[in-house]
Amino acid sequence: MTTPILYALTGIGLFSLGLYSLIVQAHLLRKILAINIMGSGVFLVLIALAKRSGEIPDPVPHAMVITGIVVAVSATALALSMMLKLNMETHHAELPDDQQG
Amino acid sequence: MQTFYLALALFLLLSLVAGMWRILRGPSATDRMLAAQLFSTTAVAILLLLAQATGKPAFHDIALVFALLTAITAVAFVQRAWPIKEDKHDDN
Amino acid sequence: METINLLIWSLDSLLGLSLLWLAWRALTTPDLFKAVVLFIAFGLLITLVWVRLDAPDVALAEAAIGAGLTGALLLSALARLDSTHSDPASVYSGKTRVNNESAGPESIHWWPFSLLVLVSSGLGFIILSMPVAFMGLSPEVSDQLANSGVENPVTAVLLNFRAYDTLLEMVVLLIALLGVWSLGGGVKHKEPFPGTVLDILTRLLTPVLILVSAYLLWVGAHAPGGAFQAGSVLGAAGVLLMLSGWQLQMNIPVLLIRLILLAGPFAFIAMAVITIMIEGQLLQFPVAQAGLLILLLETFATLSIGATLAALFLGGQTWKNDEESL
Amino acid sequence: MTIIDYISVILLVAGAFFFLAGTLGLLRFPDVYTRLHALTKADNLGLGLTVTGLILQLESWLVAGKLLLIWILILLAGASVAHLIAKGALRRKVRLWKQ
Repeated sequence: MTTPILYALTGIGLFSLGLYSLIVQAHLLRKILAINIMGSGVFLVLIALAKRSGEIPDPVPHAMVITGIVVAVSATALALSMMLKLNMETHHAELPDDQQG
Repeated sequence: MQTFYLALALFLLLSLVAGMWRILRGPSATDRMLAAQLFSTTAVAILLLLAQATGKPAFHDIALVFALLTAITAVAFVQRAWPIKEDKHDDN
Repeated sequence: METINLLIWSLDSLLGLSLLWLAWRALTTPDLFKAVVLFIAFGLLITLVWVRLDAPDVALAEAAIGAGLTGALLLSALARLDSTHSDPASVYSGKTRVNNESAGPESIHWWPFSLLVLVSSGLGFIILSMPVAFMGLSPEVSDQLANSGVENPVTAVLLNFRAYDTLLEMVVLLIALLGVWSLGGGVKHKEPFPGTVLDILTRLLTPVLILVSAYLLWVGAHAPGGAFQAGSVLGAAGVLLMLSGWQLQMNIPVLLIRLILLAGPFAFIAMAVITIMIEGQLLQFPVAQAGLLILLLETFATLSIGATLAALFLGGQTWKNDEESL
Repeated sequence: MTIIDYISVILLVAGAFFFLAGTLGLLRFPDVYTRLHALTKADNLGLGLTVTGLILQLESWLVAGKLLLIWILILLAGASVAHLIAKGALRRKVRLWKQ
């Protein structure tokens, strides 16, 4: 198995782990972590597949992932603020549907 | 020489992975944070070895950024997230 | 040669397995603090993966954000979440008042689980059936690199070939910040006294951080680096200053801060308008001046990204002025 | 292999040894303070030896300066963080390990 394939499969594993946790976990902080891990999985697939062109990897996915990382951290900051706001209002850090699960 | 650098990098990565056990084990929040601190020092060494092995000087800049920012997470922990009553579940 | 391949293969599989393991533990452990620390460690390890995949630009961005910002953001949020719980140590000992925190492997939710096994094996099959060697867009990029004004292909893509993506991304950052601000609150916060050591550390590190940020901005033209990495390092400097209790002087007009936040998007929009008038196309730089124009754009973008990231941290920060600890 | 190569191999192996010692300390030592001691001392020494070993292999003085800067930054961060954590732990009355 070549290096790109190995990491691309790892990326898919991360994506699935994240998606599963996003569905089954109730706590919002955990959901935020799950989305971040899903994102890392997607980035990993992109960069791994870019490596297939040999010594000089394809720069276009690299540029996409760099913007993606910065957007992911700002989205995380927004999500965390929303979670804290919800927690302040309701004293729960879970969505209403999940509280009695 | 290249083989030697890679072997050392693998060795350091193994020692880093072994350090993860302390994150899981704890027992206190401080111990977990310390283990994460270990990660960044070891990661810097691995990066420098990989830079030498592959002959890509750009990796030095990554190590530099790591070295600069490694303190910030720990400072955030000390200033913000350190629980006040944590010794009660320290196991020793 | 055989040994080298074996070593590289073990390095790669160890990294991949550790990533999966860290992600799994971070998502299933009942202790939220542990989950956050595991996630920080995950960010550090994935930087090594980018290095292994010959993506130094990505590794720089991940190192700047993963080592500095993500950890500080998550830890701060956790502290604030914790301070509103009835039992102060609840988040740290796993006794969160969460009813269905399904942590153990014995409580697998079979429906989503089997669906995901199906999806991921499908995706895995697609990956395995893709061609092993594929050039992608790299021939096109290297053909046009001489016209882009920079020598680093990633910077060329970000700031020239697909500069409108970057323009929109600056707007996305701004919208995230507006979202955080619209939630209100989070302004009054008094840090515990930093102490001499932290004070000196901040005083020593901040100039170096600003210097490295400028270095990354400059070096981005011909080597890994650029506006995003430089901006993230600058943002990390802001986070460090805030963590050690530094506060904005009140005599700095708020307008100035807002202008810095807007400088990046505005510079991009102005450049877009000018290039439409001169070259007839959105963000189509004249070849001779491209390098200079890109550096100019990147400078404004770096300032804005740094200020936005720091403001995002400030906006989502803890306030526990009522129970000033210790 | 020249004599310089041998010296740098010795330095790098010694560096790796100290990293191993740091990890062992983190895993085996009984309380926060001793673990702190193992980590911040052994690892920083390990990195210093690694950096010295690598500098011997470099041609450019500029890059050597960058490696030294990295080490100094890690030393600064390690020492400050060790101090902050130890002080915080003492304030929180985390118990010292006694035999």
